[in-house]
Amino acid sequence: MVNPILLIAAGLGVAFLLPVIDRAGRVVSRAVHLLTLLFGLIVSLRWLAALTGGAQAAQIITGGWIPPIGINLRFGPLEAALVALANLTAIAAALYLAHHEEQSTVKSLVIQLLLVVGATGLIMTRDLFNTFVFLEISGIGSYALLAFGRERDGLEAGFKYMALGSAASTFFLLGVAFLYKLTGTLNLDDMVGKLSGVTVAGVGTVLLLVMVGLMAELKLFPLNGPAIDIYDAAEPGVNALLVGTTLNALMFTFFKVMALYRGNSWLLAIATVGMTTFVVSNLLAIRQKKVRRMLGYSSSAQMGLMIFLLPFIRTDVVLMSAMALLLLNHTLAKAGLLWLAGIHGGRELDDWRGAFPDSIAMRVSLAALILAIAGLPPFPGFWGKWQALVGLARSTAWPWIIPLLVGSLLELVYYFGWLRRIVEPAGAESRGSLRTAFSEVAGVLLFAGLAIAFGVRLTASVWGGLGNPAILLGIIGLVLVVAQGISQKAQAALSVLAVGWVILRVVQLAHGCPLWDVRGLFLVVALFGALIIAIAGIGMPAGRGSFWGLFLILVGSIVGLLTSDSLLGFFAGWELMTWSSYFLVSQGREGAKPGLLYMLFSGAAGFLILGGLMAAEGAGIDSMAQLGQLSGGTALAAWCLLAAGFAVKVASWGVHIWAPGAYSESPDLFTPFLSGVISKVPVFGLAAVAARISAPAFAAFLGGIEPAHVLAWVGGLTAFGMTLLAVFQEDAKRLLAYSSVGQVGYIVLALAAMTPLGWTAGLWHVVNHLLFKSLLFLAVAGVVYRTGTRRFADMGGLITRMPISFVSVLIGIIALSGVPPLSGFAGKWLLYEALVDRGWLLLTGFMMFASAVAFLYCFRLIHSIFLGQLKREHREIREAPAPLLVSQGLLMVAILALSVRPRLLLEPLQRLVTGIFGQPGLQFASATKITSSLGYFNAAAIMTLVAALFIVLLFFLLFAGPKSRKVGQLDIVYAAEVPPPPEEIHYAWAFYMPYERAFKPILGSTVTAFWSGVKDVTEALADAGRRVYTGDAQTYVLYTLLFILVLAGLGLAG
Amino acid sequence: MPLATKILWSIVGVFGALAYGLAIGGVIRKVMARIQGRIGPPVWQPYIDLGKNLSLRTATHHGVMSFIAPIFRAAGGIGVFLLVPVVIGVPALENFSFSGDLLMVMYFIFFGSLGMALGAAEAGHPHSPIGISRGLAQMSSYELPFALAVVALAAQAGSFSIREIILAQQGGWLHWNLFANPLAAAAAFLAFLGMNMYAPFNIVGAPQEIPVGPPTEFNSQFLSLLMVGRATFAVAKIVLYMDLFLGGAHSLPEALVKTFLIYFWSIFVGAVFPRFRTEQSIRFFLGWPTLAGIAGVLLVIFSH
Amino acid sequence: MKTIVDDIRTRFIVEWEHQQREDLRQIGVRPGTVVPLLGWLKLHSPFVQLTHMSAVDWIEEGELQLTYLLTDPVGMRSLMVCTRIDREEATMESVHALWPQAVTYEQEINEMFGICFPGSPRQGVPFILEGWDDMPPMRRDFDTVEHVHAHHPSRPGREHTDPRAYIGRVFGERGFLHDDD
Amino acid sequence: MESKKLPVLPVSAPPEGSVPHAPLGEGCFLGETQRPKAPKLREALATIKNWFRANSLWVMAYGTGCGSIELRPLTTARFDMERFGLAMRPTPRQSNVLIISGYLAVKSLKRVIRAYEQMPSPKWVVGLGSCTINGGMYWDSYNTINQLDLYLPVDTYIAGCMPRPEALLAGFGYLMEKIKKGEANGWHHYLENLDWYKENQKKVITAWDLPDYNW
Repeated sequence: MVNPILLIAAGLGVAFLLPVIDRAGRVVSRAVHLLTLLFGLIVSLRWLAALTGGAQAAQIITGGWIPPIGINLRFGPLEAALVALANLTAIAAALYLAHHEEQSTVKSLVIQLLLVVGATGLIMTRDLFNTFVFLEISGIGSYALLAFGRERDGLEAGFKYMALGSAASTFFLLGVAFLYKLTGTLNLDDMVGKLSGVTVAGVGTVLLLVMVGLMAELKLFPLNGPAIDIYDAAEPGVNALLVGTTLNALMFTFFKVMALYRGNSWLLAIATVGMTTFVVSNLLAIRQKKVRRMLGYSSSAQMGLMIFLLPFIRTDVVLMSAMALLLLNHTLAKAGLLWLAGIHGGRELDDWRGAFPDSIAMRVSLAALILAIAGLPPFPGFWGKWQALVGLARSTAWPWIIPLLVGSLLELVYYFGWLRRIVEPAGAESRGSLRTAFSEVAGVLLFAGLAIAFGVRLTASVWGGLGNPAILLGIIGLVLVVAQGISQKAQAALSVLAVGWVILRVVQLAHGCPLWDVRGLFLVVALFGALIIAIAGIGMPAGRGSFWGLFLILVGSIVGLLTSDSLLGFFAGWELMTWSSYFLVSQGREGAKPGLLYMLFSGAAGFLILGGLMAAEGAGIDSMAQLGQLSGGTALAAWCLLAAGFAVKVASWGVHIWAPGAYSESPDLFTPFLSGVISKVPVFGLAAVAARISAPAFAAFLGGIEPAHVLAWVGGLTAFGMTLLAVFQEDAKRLLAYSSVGQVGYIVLALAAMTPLGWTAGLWHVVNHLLFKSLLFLAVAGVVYRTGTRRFADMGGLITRMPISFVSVLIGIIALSGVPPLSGFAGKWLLYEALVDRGWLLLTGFMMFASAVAFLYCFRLIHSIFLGQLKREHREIREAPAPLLVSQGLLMVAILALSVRPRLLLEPLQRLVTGIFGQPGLQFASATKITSSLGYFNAAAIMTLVAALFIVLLFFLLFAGPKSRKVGQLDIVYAAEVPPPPEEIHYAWAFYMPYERAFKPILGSTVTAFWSGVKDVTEALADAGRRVYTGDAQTYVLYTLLFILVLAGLGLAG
Repeated sequence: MPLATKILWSIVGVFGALAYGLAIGGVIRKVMARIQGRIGPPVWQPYIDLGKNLSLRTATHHGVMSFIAPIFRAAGGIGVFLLVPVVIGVPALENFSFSGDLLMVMYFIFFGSLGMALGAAEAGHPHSPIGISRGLAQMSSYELPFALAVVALAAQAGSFSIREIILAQQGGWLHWNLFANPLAAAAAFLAFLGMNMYAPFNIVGAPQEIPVGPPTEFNSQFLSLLMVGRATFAVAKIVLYMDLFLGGAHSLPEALVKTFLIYFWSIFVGAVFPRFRTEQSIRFFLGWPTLAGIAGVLLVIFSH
Repeated sequence: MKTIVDDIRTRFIVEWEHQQREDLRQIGVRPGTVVPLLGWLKLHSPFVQLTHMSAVDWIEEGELQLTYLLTDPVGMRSLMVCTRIDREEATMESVHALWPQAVTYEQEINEMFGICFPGSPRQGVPFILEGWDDMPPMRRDFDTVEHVHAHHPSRPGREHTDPRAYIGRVFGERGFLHDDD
Repeated sequence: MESKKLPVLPVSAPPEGSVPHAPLGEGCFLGETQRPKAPKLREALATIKNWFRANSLWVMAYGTGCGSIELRPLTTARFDMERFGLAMRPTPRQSNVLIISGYLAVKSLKRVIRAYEQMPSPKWVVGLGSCTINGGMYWDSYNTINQLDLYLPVDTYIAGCMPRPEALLAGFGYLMEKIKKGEANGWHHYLENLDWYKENQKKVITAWDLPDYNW
């Protein structure tokens, strides 16, 4: 094994020789430079392999002196990993920088090497003064590198940066000197022991000096002004290199120095500074219009987060791995993003609209890295954050979770604000194409690839290995995303095969070990829904090129979520689902902005759920099966947080504003899935997660009001409010969007009843809603595809042109409205019986009212599209594509089957609820008659009755009167006038005007006003905060002083 | 009772309901005429109209949906009638009420309206959808007090079965829900005005505005079927109200008297009021009737 | 009333004027004066409303008279602006820019008298006479009886009398409209 | 006298945003215009059916001339036509009787024909007042027809200018008797002699933009 000291030696040696070698040509010097870095990478990786294999960490003693007198270096697994990362970044950075004129000189090469050496030294050394030396090497290297830039702003920023860096080093050196005075040693390990014996009054001040020095170097809030200017002004490639080398090394140094800080007040001070930096930097980043500046804030925030975790590592080793994951994640993502920023060249956020229109690899990398840094799965940052949160939850420091989650949400806001521009359709002004040189983008691709690979590996480890269908679906999806050559229809066909295969596989699995019942039900719902969409996709284009790949990832994540038994697996699937569906929503023509709103609310929901899960984790519970063990206040908190999160995700009244846009603007083929399946996942959460938390635990909540009753009213209000809003929509998909949200409200309400009958109602509706709403959305998708419009006023009379779609919508609305004899009636019947059974009488009445209101929009939907007057331009329109009709046919068959024989589903549901509640909700009196404690109905008898009446009356109509003749479309009674053209007499606009007038008092836009108020306040805060950074060096000095005072107050208090 | 006999009886029942429904229609016209100081048509005029419409020589329709819409309408009316027990204790006159409870009846009511709406809309005349939009709007709003009343009754009787609800009212007229829960009854009887669509709630057909509303384009045998549906549906509604609020009936004459009284509640109101605007009608039902319904439900909650 | 007309006289050439009733005054102007005058009246006088527009065929003088009836809705009085245009070259400037409702009057006058209002919408679009292929029926040289005989045959056996002759026979030469009979 | 043509006028463009009316006739969505066949007059149960028809006459609520003012009193308490089974219907699809109440302008004639043809057979036309018989006092108007029965088959004329409501009721009584006897077959005559009627109609309605038969 190579001695690690050689890493430093070789670096230094080559660095000094490079100018000489350069005489032989730039190619040679570059090759040598790269070879040196490669050497470093290989050596450190081999060490890493050996060390993780159980080898002893290397202790290097320099100059033959034994520590503490001599300087010693340590090369353990952490060190090896960090050094490898530094070398890797440096290689990629070198490749990238070679394409940038001012950085392609031999001087630059030398300094790049020096930076790596400095970082390696900082990482390995155990000596404080030695630390200072390497700090200076790194510092000088970075100033020099930044100074190569030719822009005036860059130079000015570089100077300020240098000034701050020097001041920081001075603080550090002063502190070290005093420490030496106090303890008589410079060796870190030695000093820790000796310091505990020192009781001199000034020791706190000394420690403060060291800390301020390091914190200033790490650019924590509010000392990060110059650093952020640097991000904005300097070449991004240089910053990427600094992130991978110096910044990581500094972080590690801080980690090492942490051993000196013993008192709780120190730990609190560090945590406070770290968390403040995290939250404030993220807040300020929201209002940034410049990408690089935003990335700078993000770096500060990430550093803050890691610093925040440092004090807790002492008490919980789990946090160590959290820290490592976060650091890895940050390096990969931030370096990659900085390179991307350099390659793209867009400085303003708005320059990024439809970035990299012709390179899917770059787009995927960009998206993956943004997701990674935003802390979403499957990327390492997610797992890091999870572990950090678990660590916090299990300690007394759990209140820190709240700012951590708030900060993370803010992080989502600006990263997805950026992503919103990127996912917009490419226009003429879209920039960024894959340049000819592969080497420039190699780093980006490498880092993105690494992030994805780590992600897949980590996810697989939670979801039961790479062979898990969920993981495989995800991988196929990833391949499809990248594989741009395959036509959309072929991709859809492949998706059919993939989903079909998963269905078979799940069936096989079910044979071996019985799936947990609720989970099995939702699995069937999800996979059937996915299959339907994929089949329909063979017939019509959907979204953009990466639709099907993302769709498979989405399906995979849902499968993973549903099959995972651990809370972590559930939440990972949840977040995966969130972002993959975000991309799909954004693929609609106008989908970018609604997509952002969707993502933000989903993100907020995610963090609420995370909070709930953390409450459980804090009690030492990490699998769903154990959730029942929760009790007392923890159970209440967990239940409330989870329920609130799921309620946001189902777009309950009050937080529904994301739903209409997301549903209506998402690609037409995706909306059925969004409505039929994705909206059911939070329902699954309620049924499988929240409901497992034992109900008696919070009977005394709010003076006797059950939380479940509150949830029921939330569901009921949603059902009513959304139904009412659906009535007034002028856009077919928007109408169905509101309707979807309302229908899920019924489900929430039914589940909240927590009775066998209520659950039967809720779960029946889950299946039924999937069937009829997918059917409706698919039929509308076909109509939109053919007519090119979603507005009711632009359609009409299509029944003659699209009869099968008409039948689909007809069956859909009958099933929706609950009119017998179709399956919707069973749903309504179950719901009302359940509610009366539960004693929620007023709710029952209002739900009956809501169902009656639903008729209004049902009729409007079918009338405005299919009935009334056919437009002139639609006279030659064709029926929807065949695969779309096949999908609809499957759904119709399913609806009819459930209508004639509700027992097909009700019987399994009875087994299910019996398993949960110990008793069934329904009895089966005869083969077809279904009875509950309150009532009964006989679906087959009603169906027969209707059919018999229908046939008799049809015969009457055909034979009792004269032969009827069909007349032309405009041959109507129009006051004996010749009617005007169909466009003028198709009554479709403002269809329920009197209704709107009647409901005016309660139809205010208070909800929208509230949320835009929230947005305004946040932005105003961020705006005010942004002014902190004046760009003036004097103010920065003032901040430094204030910072020291505050820190002293916090740290010395104990 | 064997199924064949049952079917035979129900056919008789349906024709009986049709005859009764048409006769009631005739009586209404007579009553309205007398109120206006006219002689009025003979009571059997609706039968003649029905016969006339069936003896026409030509008929027109506008497409499949407009062809089968009257079937929906009539099937809806007859179906609802067949699901409501007319005379309790006489199996022949309890119809098919064993196939579905009160909820089934409530939702079957929509069957005819929905089908009719579809057919009328296909006919392409703008008055049809205007009428339907008014009708649906009004329907949804009177549904609220009616639903609250139904919930109150069901909770009171502990069952959604109409038979059970009737049985719970036995033992003297003070046990009728009309008196046992007067608030719910008030809500339901106000909703009944909307259901029957006489003035002031005749906004669907609104003469002088959208002359006949939805059925503008229907003629000949289609119109006859609509008349059949309307007549049977009217009977089904009043029988349902009798079962829910007036303790059902034990004999046919009793049923006739009770249903006649229920129906004439809306006729007499209709004779003296002018028409509401659509939004006034909606606001009306969401006002006092709804409050009465809520009070009725609360009465049940707090008295049990 | 008088003051308004005086005011008009200071700005426009008024050819004649006549006080029809206490609240109704007629003034006659040249065709070219009409539109500026009406515009001025609408902007600067209480006569802001165009109540009516009509035409009379003065066949003997080879002229068509156009009358614009303006009303002062506050003072409850009216002003008639009359003008005569040539019968053969019957063209008049449109006032629909001042009063949108003039479009319908102009359409009808166009149909009935054959006066053309260039620029006015719906000129030449049938108003009452769908498919009319004869001369404008309100021109006095249009022979109604001849038209009726050509288009609407009478029922055999029906006798027609010339109204003028009939009235003369029954009421004497002066007709029956005179009160002193 | 030399007839003068209208000056050729520039037709201004329609206001922006308005949809020009669909051309009638072909492509106007009126459907295929089928030439109706006159059914056989003989039918089963004719007596009963005619009794039904006669006792449930639904009148098209449509007024063409000054005579329609005489229709209104029929619904009042004084005359009360409802006692004879007569009722007003606002839609031709459900009406059986069309009353031409007085003079009939050419422009109205076109609408009347359309309404008449939309009524289901058997249907009856009542000519009310002298104008429908021979032009009445408007015989020399440039724009009114003189003989209704050239264009529509009239089953009953009620003479007078104007006839009083009593006369109208008497006319209806006459029509009902005629229907009961099976003699009121104007609708049949119309179908059998459709060409003749159409020719007459097209003679006066020069801007003929209707299909040859509206159902």
